[in-house]
Amino acid sequence: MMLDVAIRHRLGAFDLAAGFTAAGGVTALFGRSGSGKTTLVNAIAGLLRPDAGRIVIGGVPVFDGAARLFVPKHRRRIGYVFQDARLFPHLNVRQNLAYGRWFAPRGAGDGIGFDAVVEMLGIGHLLARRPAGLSGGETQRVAIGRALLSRPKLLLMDEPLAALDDARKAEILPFLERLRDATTVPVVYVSHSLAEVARLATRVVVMEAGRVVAEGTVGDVLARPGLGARAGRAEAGTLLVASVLSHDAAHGLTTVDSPAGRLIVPGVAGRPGAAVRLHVPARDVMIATGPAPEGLSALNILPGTVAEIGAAAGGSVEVRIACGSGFLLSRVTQFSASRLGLAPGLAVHAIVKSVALAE
Amino acid sequence: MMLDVAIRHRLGAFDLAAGFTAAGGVTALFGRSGSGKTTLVNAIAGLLRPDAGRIVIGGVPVFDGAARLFVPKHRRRIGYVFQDARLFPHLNVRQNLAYGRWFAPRGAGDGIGFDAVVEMLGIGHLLARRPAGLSGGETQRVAIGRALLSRPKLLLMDEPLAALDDARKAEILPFLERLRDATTVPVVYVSHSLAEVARLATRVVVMEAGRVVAEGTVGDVLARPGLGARAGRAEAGTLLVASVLSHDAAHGLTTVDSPAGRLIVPGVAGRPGAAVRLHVPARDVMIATGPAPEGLSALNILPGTVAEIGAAAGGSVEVRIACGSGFLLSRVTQFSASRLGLAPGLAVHAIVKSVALAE
Amino acid sequence: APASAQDRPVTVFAAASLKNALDEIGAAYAAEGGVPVVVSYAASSALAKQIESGAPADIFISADLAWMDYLGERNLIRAETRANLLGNRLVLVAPKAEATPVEIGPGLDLAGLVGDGRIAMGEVSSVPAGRYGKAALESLGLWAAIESKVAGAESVRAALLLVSRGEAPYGIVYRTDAAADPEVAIVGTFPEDSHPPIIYPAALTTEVVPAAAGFLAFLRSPKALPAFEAQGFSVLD
Amino acid sequence: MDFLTLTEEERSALLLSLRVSTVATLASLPAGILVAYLLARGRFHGRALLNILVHLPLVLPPVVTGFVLLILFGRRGPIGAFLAEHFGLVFSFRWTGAALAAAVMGFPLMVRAIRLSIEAVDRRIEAAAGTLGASRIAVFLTITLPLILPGILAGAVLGFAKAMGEFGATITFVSNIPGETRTLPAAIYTFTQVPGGDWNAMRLTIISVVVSVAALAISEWLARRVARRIEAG
Amino acid sequence: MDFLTLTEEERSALLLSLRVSTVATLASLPAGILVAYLLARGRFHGRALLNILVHLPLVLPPVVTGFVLLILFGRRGPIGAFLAEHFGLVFSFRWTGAALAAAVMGFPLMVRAIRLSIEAVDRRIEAAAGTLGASRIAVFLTITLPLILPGILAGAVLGFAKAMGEFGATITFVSNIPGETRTLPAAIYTFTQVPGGDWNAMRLTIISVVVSVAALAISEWLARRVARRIEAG
Ligand SMILES: Nc1ncnc2c1ncn2[C@@H]1O[C@H](COP(=O)(O)OP(=O)(O)OP(=O)(O)O)[C@@H](O)[C@H]1O
Ligand SMILES: Nc1ncnc2c1ncn2[C@@H]1O[C@H](COP(=O)(O)OP(=O)(O)OP(=O)(O)O)[C@@H](O)[C@H]1O
Ligand code: MOO
Ligand SMILES: [Mg+2]
Ligand SMILES: [Mg+2]
Repeated sequence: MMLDVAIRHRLGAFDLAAGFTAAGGVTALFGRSGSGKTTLVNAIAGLLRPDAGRIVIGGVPVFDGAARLFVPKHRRRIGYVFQDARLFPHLNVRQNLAYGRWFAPRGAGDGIGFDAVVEMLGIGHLLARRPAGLSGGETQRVAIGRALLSRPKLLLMDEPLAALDDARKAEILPFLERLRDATTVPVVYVSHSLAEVARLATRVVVMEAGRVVAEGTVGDVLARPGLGARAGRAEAGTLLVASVLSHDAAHGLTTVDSPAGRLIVPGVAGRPGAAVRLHVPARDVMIATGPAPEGLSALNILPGTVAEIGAAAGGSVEVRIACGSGFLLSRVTQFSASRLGLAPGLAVHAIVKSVALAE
Repeated sequence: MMLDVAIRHRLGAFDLAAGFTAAGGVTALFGRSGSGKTTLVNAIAGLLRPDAGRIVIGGVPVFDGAARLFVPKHRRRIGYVFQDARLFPHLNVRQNLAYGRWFAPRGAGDGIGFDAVVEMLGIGHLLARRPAGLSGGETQRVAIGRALLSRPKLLLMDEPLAALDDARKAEILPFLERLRDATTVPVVYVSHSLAEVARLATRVVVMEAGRVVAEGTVGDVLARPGLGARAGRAEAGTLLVASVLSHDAAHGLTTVDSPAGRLIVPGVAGRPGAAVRLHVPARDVMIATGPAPEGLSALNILPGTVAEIGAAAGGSVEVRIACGSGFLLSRVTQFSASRLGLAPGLAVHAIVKSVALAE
Repeated sequence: APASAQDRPVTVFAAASLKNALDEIGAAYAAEGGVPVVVSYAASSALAKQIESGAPADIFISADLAWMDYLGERNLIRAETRANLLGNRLVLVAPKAEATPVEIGPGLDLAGLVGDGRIAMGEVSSVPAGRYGKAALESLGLWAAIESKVAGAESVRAALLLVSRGEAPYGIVYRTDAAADPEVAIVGTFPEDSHPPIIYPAALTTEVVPAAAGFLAFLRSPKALPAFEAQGFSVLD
Repeated sequence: MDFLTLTEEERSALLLSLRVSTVATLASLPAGILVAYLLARGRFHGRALLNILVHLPLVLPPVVTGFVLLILFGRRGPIGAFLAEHFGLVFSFRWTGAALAAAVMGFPLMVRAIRLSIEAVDRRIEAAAGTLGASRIAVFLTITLPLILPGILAGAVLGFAKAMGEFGATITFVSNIPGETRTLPAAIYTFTQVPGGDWNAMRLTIISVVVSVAALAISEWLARRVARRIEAG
Repeated sequence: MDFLTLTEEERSALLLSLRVSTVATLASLPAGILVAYLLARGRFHGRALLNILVHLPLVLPPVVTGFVLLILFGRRGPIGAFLAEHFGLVFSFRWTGAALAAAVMGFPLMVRAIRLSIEAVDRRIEAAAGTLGASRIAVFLTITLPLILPGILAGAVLGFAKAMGEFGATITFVSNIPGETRTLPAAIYTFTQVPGGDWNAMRLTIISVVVSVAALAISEWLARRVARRIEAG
């Protein structure tokens, strides 16, 4: 399943000229408020007819400005979680959830199970209620369920978890991960949270004032210095695709093999051999010079060499440490960098608190 | 300015019986989706007439079930940032912002400056626009501005920053801090973000299924083991009120004196002697046994003794370390705890990455 | 400022069917130097009730005797000025294309002529023309056979329209109306004695401008005759 | 005469009026919804003309509307002749004609009420249904229609009330035939035209008002139910 | 006679109708808005009765409404006498009476349109205004009223159109006096009552339609402007 978007559209003074390509998986749309994320998603969904350009979903063009082609929204088979939930006020929660199923073509397969979604979202007790009485988070959860259950060929999620507490997020995110891995349904995911993006995204598209300013695999883009400012946050990091080695059920820990070396992380699901994605925020990586430090509560102390020291920004610098066959990004104060005499080629240890891998 | 709430209200199957007291400053309402935060805030605002109870704002009862007293919402002088922005669709942004001012009593003082708010929220270019065309984050920002500009005697903010990117949050939070410190307007602040809460709140009220399950100063509540699960996140931490000692402009660092000892943190505003609030997430504190570790990029290595080891949850434990006249909360894996032989009374070093204090 | 009673125009409340004639006569009266005349045309029932509730009418001309009697009983007209002004005749009409003259009398098979169609006439209990028509049919012994085929219209004009549009094969209307419609033909005239005389009475009301009597006299003078007769009315007295 | 005992004739007028008003309202409702939708949402040539046409019965004196109906839908009228020939649908001098007249007279009221409701529907909700696979017609049936129910009820009650009171166009178009086209208002009108008929006119008026008030009450009750369903959880 | 040249009498009927319809619409609008608000939002005793009263002119045959007006507002009627004595306001057989009749006949249409709009207003928006210090009346003036403008326009145009076409109640209440109460529809009616009047009736009908269509077009244009202001940024 491919998604190929390149459009141009004007809304008042706002000029959108953006595009990206995605081949399955989760594409994160990232960018500051007002940068055009919702507008772009609306165009993909067919809620808006762009002034020009092309949108191709799974090989099928659904919009082509030059050919005057515009497939109406109901034939695009899209599950859209709107930024403003848009539940149907006259239908109860159960009917809202089931709505998409009425219109899914017969042959669309069973899709995701109703009960599984309801349980995952924790909305079982709401099924008979109408949207008007739901809380903000409840509303958002129903909206997510409605989109998931419509057996879409493409999922568009516009800040779906913004109104949710972290515990609920922690329940929904693995579900989305499984969805990403188990199906071929591509997902376009708008979020302000780097943690969510890092965890879910295959590709990241960074927008700014209606333009795409960065695009690439999540590892690439997150590690790219300067994204911090753009994404509006000092939170770059390293994405590691690791494979499960063994579980330590007693301590709830899992040992994984990553390109940066062997790591001990809080228990993750997956049999030995299964692939897991780990995001190591740069600010959670400390650097130690000299011999491997001892007596530390940190479980992961990886030997490496300083590969590159980024430009200083706001009193801190990003340091790229080559570890094993991969690398780790560390963010330390400029003061520490000079105190420790960090320079490319210096042998160091990267210290990663294992709990930092939890997200 | 005091706020004193104790009410009971039924909505369908949901039963709210909650209350709290706040004396100025920011009171954070914290709790999972559907726990009753918005309902409680609505009652304070006068949008909902509770079945029973009492609400007193600044010494003036605005609701008293027994006395059948109910002051209508427009006489409560409240600035309410709704979870669903509720801008006036027929007014442009400037008129939305100015709306509250029309009705503020003449003698209400100048309040916060229009231009300052507009600039802080970055909505200067939107003033002539109508709400319909605004993006999610833009809408939310205008809603915040509208409430701030109404010269309220009490501010209610229901997840005001949820739809915003981190950079924008980073611009708004200091403003709210200044508001908290410079005025006597009490703020009730609903949020799912512990970072926001830790930074802004004076008191924290934790809700669960319509009940208040924890209430106290932010330092108390955040340090209380078990909050993590309740708040839906493993993110307890320590709140330190420190005073500025000196600035290192070259490296953008500030040295502060905290109850836990001297700390070096990223540059914060404030003359020497000024008070700053620092939140040290438990997961950002490592523990080292043995002599003080050397050659670490971490700037803050504080000597202390293990005071208490919490119950294990999800493979990790919270360790309370007495440092100086205060303490620090650290979260380490159970595995590490046993490996290092942590036990009350053990002398350790708490290692805090200075950048972890940034929030 | 309210006009003084002297120069106020004479206000006539008249049955709507008199419009053509009265407009012409009013103009003629004014041309002769008489005071201006304004006429309010409506259903006799409405006019009578309006006069009852204080309408500024000087002269009332009803389409039948009943509404004049109604005012008379309430002393709202000057009995001494009441007079029967005009008469009319009742005719049977048919659409021009299908019209063949018939002899109206007790032997007429009106129901057979109408067939499965309808005979259009004024509503038989409320519209004067309908009441006269019913009386005529009764006195000729035709009513029982035709009763179920009657389409009662809101006015003579509406009944006529039904015939001229071909909706009804026959209709009973005033001669005055039938004469003016090129789409219909008069196929017979009801004997004058088959129904109560068709009379348009006129009278002064109780509070009148002085000039009103003058116009009432003019209406009854030969000068008004041509206008009434042009419309097919017979002038009584 | 007992105030509450109806004569045979009055009973027949009442029943006829009920039938005429009910049929007029129900039969014109689908067309009313369609036209309201077209006027609220359509962008087509002739929209302005349609709008004018719909409003005409309001603007024209009822008698004129009756004439126009007679000319168009009469036995010899272009539409009337066509319908009679091909569908056996005859209006002239039938209660069906009275229903047609009542429907036409009430149409602008019905359409306007429904149109206002359609214009108040949040189109973002409809768009959401579209993304879930609902075609335009499915969106209309599953989202728009339920959401505009209060407007439809309001339109229906306006149409019904108008039908209960309509008489000018009806009597002109289909006359005043007892048992066939003499509706309550026609009967009332008849009584007002004869001296001494006031008493009877008043009785029938009260009956007519009672019926309409009942219809009004039902519609209000239904509308409240619908509104409650949407507002509360 | 030239089709477009009006006789003095026709001109006077046209101007009178314009005056009557405009005055009737504008004068009843505030009351219409108030009553619509009360019906949409009020919880008071007598609400049902008010609702019935408002709908009465729709249900009653116009002639009956005319008689009722005559009895109440006539020179000798209880309300008419009172108003004449204390405010010098005389309705009977004046153009003001025609305006009153037109206003009464159009009132149910106007109220229903406005009421539907009020019911569609998002009360959460109003509540937001309340928290910002706006009293109930201020909320109404600054939030509700602007938001229901389309409904007010719809109500006004319905009322105006009805006033342009109303004749049954008018002619019964204030008669058909040239220059004072002979409105266009009354003039049209008069022409339909005499032989040879059809041509004149048609001309006047067309004039009446043209005026109403103009009013309709203006209202639609205004409503679109209002809607655009709210919808687009
Ligand atoms: N009708 C319109 N007229 C003018 N500008 C518009 C219109 N609609 C949207 N815009 C502008 O387009 C820009 C992009 O909006 P969009 O909703 O795509 O932003 P976004 O990236 O989703 O932001 P957020 O994170 O705040 O939701 C915004 O600045 C918005 O104000
Ligand atoms: N009218 C109602 N009928 C029944 N239950 C209701 C009604 N209104 C609210 N509730 C329930 O009350 C609970 C509390 O709602 P509230 O909006 O206060 O939650 P909240 O803490 O603000 O949650 P969130 O973080 O998701 O916004 C929810 O479970 C909601 O479903
Ligand atoms: O339009 Mo009328 O005057 O209510 O029948
Ligand atoms: Mg957006
Ligand atoms: Mg809430």
